[in-house]
Amino acid sequence: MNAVSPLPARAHAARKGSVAPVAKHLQTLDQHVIEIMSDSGEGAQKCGQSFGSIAARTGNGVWTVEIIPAEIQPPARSVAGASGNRIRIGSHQITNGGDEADIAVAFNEQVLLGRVNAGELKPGCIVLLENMWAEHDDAKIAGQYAETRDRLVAEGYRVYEVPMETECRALVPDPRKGKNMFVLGMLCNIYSLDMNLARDQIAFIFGKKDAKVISSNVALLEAGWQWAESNLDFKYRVPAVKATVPQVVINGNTAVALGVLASGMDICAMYPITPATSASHYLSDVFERAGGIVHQAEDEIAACAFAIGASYTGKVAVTITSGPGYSLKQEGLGLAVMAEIPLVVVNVQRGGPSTGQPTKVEQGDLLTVMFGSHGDAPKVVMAPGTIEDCFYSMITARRLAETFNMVVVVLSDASLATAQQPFPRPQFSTEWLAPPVDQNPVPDGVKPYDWDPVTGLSRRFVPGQPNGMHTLTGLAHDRNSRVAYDPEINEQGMRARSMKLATLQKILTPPPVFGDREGELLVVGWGGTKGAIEEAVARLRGEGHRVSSTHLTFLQPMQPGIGEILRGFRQVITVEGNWADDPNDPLIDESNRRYPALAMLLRSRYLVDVDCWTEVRGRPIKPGTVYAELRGRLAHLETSR
Amino acid sequence: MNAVSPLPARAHAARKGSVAPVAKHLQTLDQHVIEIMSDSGEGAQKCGQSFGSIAARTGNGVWTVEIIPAEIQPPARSVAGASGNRIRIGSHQITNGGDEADIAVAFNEQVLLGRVNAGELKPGCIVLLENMWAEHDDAKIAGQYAETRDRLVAEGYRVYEVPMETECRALVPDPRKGKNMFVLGMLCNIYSLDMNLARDQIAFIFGKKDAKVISSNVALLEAGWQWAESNLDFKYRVPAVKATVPQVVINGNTAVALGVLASGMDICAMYPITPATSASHYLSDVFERAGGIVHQAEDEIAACAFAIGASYTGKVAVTITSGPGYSLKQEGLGLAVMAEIPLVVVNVQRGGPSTGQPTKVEQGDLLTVMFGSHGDAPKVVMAPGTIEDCFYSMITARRLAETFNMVVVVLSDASLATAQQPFPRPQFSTEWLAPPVDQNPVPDGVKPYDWDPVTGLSRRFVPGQPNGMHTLTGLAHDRNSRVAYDPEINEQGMRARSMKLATLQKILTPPPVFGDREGELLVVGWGGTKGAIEEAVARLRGEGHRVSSTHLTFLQPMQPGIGEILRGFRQVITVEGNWADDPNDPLIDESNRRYPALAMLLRSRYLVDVDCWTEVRGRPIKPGTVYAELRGRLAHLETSR
Amino acid sequence: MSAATLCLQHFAEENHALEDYQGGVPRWCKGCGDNAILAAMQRLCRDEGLRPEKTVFVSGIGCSSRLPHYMRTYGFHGIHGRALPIAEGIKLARPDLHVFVNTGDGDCCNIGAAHWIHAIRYNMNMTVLLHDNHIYGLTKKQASPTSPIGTRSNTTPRGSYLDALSPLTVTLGVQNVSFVAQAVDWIPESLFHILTAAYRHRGFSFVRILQRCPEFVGNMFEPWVHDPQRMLMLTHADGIRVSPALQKIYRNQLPHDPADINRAREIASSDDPIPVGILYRNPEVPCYEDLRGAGKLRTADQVRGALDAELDKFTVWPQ
Amino acid sequence: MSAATLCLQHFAEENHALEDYQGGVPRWCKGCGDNAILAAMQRLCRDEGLRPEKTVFVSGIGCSSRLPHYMRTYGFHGIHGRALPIAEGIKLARPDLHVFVNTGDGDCCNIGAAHWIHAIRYNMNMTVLLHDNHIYGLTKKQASPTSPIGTRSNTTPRGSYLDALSPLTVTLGVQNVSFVAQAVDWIPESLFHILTAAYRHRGFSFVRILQRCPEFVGNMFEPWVHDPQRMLMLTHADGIRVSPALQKIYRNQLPHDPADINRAREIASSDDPIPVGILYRNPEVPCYEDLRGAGKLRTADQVRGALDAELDKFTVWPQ
Ligand SMILES: Cc1ncc(C[n+]2csc(CCOP(=O)(O)OP(=O)(O)O)c2C)c(N)n1
Ligand SMILES: Cc1ncc(C[n+]2csc(CCOP(=O)(O)OP(=O)(O)O)c2C)c(N)n1
Ligand code: SF4
Ligand code: SF4
Ligand SMILES: [Mg+2]
Ligand SMILES: [Mg+2]
Repeated sequence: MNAVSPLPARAHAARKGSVAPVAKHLQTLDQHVIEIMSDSGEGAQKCGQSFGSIAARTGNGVWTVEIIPAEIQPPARSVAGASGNRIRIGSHQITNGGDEADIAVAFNEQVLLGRVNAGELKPGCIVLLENMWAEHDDAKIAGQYAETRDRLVAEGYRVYEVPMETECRALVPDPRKGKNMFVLGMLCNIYSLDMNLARDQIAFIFGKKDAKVISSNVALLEAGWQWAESNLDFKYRVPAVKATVPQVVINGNTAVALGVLASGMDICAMYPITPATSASHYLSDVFERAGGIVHQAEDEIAACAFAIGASYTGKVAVTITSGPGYSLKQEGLGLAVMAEIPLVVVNVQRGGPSTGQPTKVEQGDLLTVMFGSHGDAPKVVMAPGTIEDCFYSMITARRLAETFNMVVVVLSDASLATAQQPFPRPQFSTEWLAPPVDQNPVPDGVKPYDWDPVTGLSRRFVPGQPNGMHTLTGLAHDRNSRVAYDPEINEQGMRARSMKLATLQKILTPPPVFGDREGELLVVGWGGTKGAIEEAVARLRGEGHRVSSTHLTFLQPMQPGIGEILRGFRQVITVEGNWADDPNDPLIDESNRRYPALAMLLRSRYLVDVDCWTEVRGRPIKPGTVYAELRGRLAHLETSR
Repeated sequence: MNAVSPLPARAHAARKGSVAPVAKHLQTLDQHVIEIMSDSGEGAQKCGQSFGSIAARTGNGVWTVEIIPAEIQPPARSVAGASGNRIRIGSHQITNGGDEADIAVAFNEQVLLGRVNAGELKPGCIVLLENMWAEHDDAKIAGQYAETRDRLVAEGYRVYEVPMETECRALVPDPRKGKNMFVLGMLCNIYSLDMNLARDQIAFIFGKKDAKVISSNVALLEAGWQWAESNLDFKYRVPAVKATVPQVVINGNTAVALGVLASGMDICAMYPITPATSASHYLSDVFERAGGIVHQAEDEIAACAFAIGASYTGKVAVTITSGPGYSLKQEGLGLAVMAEIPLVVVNVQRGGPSTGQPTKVEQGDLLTVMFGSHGDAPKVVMAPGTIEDCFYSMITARRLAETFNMVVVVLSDASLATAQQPFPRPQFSTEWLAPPVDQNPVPDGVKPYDWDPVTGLSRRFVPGQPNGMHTLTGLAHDRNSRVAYDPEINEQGMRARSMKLATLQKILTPPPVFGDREGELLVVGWGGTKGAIEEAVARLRGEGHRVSSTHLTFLQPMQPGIGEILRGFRQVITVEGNWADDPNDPLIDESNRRYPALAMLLRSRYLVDVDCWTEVRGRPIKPGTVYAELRGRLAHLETSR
Repeated sequence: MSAATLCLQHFAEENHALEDYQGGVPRWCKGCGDNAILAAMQRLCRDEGLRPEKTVFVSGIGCSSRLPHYMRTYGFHGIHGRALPIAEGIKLARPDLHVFVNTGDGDCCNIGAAHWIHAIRYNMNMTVLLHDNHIYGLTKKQASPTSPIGTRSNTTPRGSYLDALSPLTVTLGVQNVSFVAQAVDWIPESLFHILTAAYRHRGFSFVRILQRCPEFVGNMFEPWVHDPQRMLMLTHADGIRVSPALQKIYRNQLPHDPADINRAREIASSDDPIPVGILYRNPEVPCYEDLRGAGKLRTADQVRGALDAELDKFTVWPQ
Repeated sequence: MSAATLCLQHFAEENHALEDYQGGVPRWCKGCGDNAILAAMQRLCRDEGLRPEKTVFVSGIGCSSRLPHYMRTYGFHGIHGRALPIAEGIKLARPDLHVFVNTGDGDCCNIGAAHWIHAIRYNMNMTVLLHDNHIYGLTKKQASPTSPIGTRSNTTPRGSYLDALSPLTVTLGVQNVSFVAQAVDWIPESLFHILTAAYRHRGFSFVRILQRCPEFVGNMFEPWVHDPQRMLMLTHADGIRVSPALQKIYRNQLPHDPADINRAREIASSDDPIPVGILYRNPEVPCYEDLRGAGKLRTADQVRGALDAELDKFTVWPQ
């Protein structure tokens, strides 16, 4: 079979049923990126996720990302309508969605085009393309198909035309509903995956439906496998190492929701907003079973106030949102800070400013959460770097909120929100929960804000506790929670609230360094870019470059020891998914260049000339892009030595 | 007359009518601080402001500040109830409220106590105290009076008991309503002011009332003058230099309001909030006469959206608020940034966080306005340093907003809001106004966001212009204002919005340096602390210290040349009215110390180890406090040379 | 029995005196109607035997919102306009607490209007006191949405432009409304009875209280204060009791069945004479906290169970 | 005569075709009721001869709020919940513009509820289209305040908890209400006539349009779509015209005088059958922009005069 010309595959399609064996190249791979695209509703999502699960069960590293169209019901066969999945599998742990795709499966040529135009396919990438359009009644469609196919072939893609429709029609009345399982079978064949696992997966996902559904989907799966076996001239093996402990595969938003459940928080007040809402959807579904409640408020301000009210009564509540919603909560959060009500806030960042790019990836809200509420309003700011972090950071956040009577903001982002990755199954511990709400009488003489002179901490007491009656206020107040405009008292309160951050900082450990602690170049990152940065660094280190990275989990307070780390390197840059002026822009110089959030914070604190590389392209930063950028810098550093 | 013992003054009171001449010490002063305190409603405010006006007419430098009780109707004779005025006059320009008071006039001893406790009176300060309480029917009151008087005397204050009530009763039936003019007369005598000017002032303030009111008040004035002439053993002269150009005396909020009027803006949307509202009150009163409208919206979010809607149609609108209201506007402002709708926002800062200290002074919102809206939302941020600046910054803000299609935030504060200072009467220029709204057809091919490749600027077109129809959006958009999620387009838009700041920065001039451009210590300030900082610096320079200061009007973008200025000094500190951790606090070190806003920005941009001194005591920073702080630092620097 | 339980019992048995509910010294102006509201609340707490530690007064910002500081119960003096959602969070987390809300006409009907509409709809069991003085008090005299047209204020020096908003008709326009009443600060007895009825109603009890602000709008209610005939007392077996003494003074009475919402809306639509009493009551509307099963006990085992059940679904290896 | 004036004249004389109002290709789902609303709006613009450059469609965020992009007029696609205050700012600054507002049930009745209440009260001359699909469309299926009780959505997987809020009764509860109507997307002719009446009413014309969202709540209105007898056509000389053709299909008719607010509230309170037509209209309510003297010409001399007059007061030397 000739992969360059599309013709033979079509010929195959004609020879349906004949299973002449094809010469196979079995190649062993370290990692591979697969994209599956369809019109929305055709099931590419389910196919991709199932493929990811099977690979994960096999013991492969896996990272899956959703490809979501911007519209709810985009027109069929449209460039903007690509809906599907990107799956990256590897022989080791996979921490990000990777670079351009190695294989693209497409249910029509237009959705494929969308990805080609976006530069998401590797040059020469394998394309498995549904060929039903070639002979479509509508000549325009047939023409589009032929044109695109020829263009791709001309551009060097290895296009295989696959008779998905024809093959599936043999098995099911409506192939549109079955193609995705056919494709799953193909992929299992291509990646030499165990078909038993694939059958189990089908049983699992259609578990609630009847046996007939399962068997017909298994038939489609097997047909796909068989077609690939008979018609494709390549086959891969990605060596797998079975995990020794149970693994779960979930996305970042589900991890946040499960973290909320596991942390013992029992009220989540929210208002829908992309890309945060799916966390609340999931919680709405599972929370009640454990006595928790998701309250959909009339807006984000109400959600924030509601959570504050709930927290005030003794247990920490959580509110989940994204950028625009966070902006609206700014005033309410100031109240929580001032009154020292513990609260957990999740901001799943999206593209900004304003409504911006609701479904797209960006890390634009770091300074917003640190400084956005008027006056000095210190809060804890954390950023998970992995899906697993998304889960555990909720437990940590709840505990910190409660210990310090502070607002704790967890900054996730659109890339973590929908990405899936296996990680060790959490083992619940009762320590994750807070002690029951204290309803004992308050001892005489204890005050509601008995700020410890060093740490700023005070014990809070809550409604129901006899002898603890006081009125909490967002006005400046004394230790008795009485309104006070006295200069000393105001300073005391400000100090106490600020000292709590210093106290927390003292118990944090320095961030680990990925690589050596000294070298030419240090990359500092935060949040969802962790995997991409570390992959790029690892690759460069493998090539012998003296580059390391460190990833910050706490942005406020910052972990200790960072200054020492920075000073171990000749150059330090941050890699961030937010805006920074380009020093090469004609009007830009050091007196006006706008630095990205983390670089600004590090420069200010450590007076180190931290440079940056950032991207606001609405998609996850690729390890290859970081790699190229770092290699350029290293070359410069190494020659300028 | 013996100033140390209160008795003689009371003796005088008994000898009412006898006008035995007293030996006077006539002292020439460079400057003096006078405080007048009463229960609210007794007219100390009016007295103080009139005194300030008379001094200003005389040609003295003047700064008056209101002393406002926290409650609306505080109990009479209460420590927290002091209502009145602090007036500082000088032989040269006066730029701030000064240090502790030299003379305090009090209508009862309790309001006086409030100021004593707050540390607002100079040790040994002269106290002119209404003595009617001494023989009050209520023994408790009489006792309180005697006790306080004796305590003050014991503490070394020069207490003069003044029979205000008795003296006024001779002239008016209700002395409570007349004492303030009596005190005004006394002060005119003490400061050797021209009584004709004082009579004119009375005529001016009671101008709308009938002649009888005026003449009775003039009688009170003269009685006060006479009483002081006969009974006080001291008298001052503060040499005055008559201004050569007409001067106006207004407070910062009135200046803002007049600036709005003068700038040609004609819609102000607001929601009441202390201490910003008085600007809107004033505008509500005067704006309509010039065709302007103040719209009191249902909340700050609506006010912001309303102003955005109004601005969108062609002329720049303004919204005026304070901290909590600003926090609420964050989301709306992001829209204006994204859609490039010009808008002027005034934030008259008060004490934060949350409801904080609504009537008190603080500079806590700088980072809030720079970073508070999610995503990258570049705006222009300006901060007036004087009352005059408050006026002109509105004109500049309107023009910048319009030229750059940007949000321009003007950061005033509670200290500027109610302080009065004479400055040259503005001479209206039609250049202050925008050209009329363009309703010409848009030429073919011009796009709504035709970002200039270098400056990021584009011409906007507004409803009514034929051929310009487009839909503006807060979503990411292309040059045609069409929603676009394309990575390149998103980057282009981000870049254009950011470049506008760089473009503006290129046309700004470096901030002037107060003092030499090289030395031991540089103080950098912003906003309402200008006068106090420069006074402290001038004093130290007079003593031979190598200290200078620079005051930033633009905080975003920052003016060029600042790096060079910073590098001219061995040490740089900012002086700010916001929170900063104290490096001497046991838990604080360089890895966790929280810097104040400006210091953080300067450190980050210039990598200079900028230190800071800040205060959050809810009142204007005093020149003497800054002086002492700087002197300490200079001593250290000079010995460590 | 644990110390806590003992202690709770102890408190439950106690009888409270008025002083037990008196907090800081009120700092309102002389003659401010808020004083009468405070007195009525303290009396209500005593007469209904509310345990101070189980009672929370929630407020926004405004003169009226200072009330919690003057109670010796728990209090939450929040931010402007957000008293209701804060109170809802409290009630959902702790249905065992008695929740009262003090809010001003600006706080509730302007900046808080969205929350107000939705609080009516949630119908949580709490008592809401709208201190309606027709003006912004704390910020020193700006028109509020309930200011009558022509009100001169600092932002409307030539008189306000719009007809006043009626908090009653708006409230009655919202689905799930379950209790609406009107009281005035200057008839303390009726105020107390209306508040008691509101407290006893299980659901969202909204009481608009016409409240005098002598400082800024001294004449606002004077014609009604001085002319009892311009007050319209709503009477009904299911309404509140108008004492014989009051009946003598306020002879202008209207029988009104609080179950009749159409009539309630009509009565609410006119403000002269001022209707006083219960306009509408529907005890059948379910409370949100009940619908949501609030206050369920939640054990570590439940959390573990729910978490494990979910993790089971996502566990890929070993299954 | 200046070029601008000439040009304006030129445009004033022009007759517009439907295409002149058609902007970007709509990207709503197949069968989405928003398409019908768009078609009606374009027809209205043409039939009323609105100059595209003098017409502004303002919206918030939601599927429905995309409508301005599909018009070839000026458009302002704002932020979630704030369409009304933006539109008010536009109208106050430029009373010469025709202002339309497109908003969703979440946009208007949830996050925007405070603005909604106050917009009714301001009564500015604009036409407001509430695209009420009883669901959050754009964010993919969460309950909205108008979702009927029991609606299964992503945030209410076991069914929503509360009775639906009626945008009609709430609107009718607000002082200064001047125009309230209800239309449905599936009777295009009546939709068009109602919108026309709304546009022609001088004041705040609020039209609630029941709008189908086949994507997420496909069955929501099916019973009514399929049973014309479950529609209640409001008829009156002062109401809108129901064509003879429609009269034949929709035989369930109710005479209703739009001047009668009490009756309007009663009709608004029931939602089955669905009333269609004008519930209330009062042409006498003054518009805020008129009360405020909006659109006055303002010359440099006026500004100078006002400024100087004020500065005179504050000038201390020389006087
Ligand atoms: C976000 C915000 N905006 C504005 C204010 C200022 N503010 C405080 S109270 C108030 C209104 C008070 O009026 P009302 O609610 O009627 O209460 P009253 O003082 O009359 O009892 C305002 C506007 C604030 N504190 N916070
Ligand atoms: C401040 C803010 N919160 C939340 C969102 C997310 N959001 C966008 S549209 C929408 C609701 C849409 O529902 P509706 O108003 O009924 O419009 P529809 O899509 O149904 O037409 C929400 C919650 C947002 N864009 N901004
Ligand atoms: S200003 Fe009015 S409402 Fe406020 S305390 Fe005084 S009288 Fe009461
Ligand atoms: S989701 Fe619903 S409302 Fe949105 S476009 Fe689709 S059908 Fe219309
Ligand atoms: Mg009020
Ligand atoms: Mg909707």
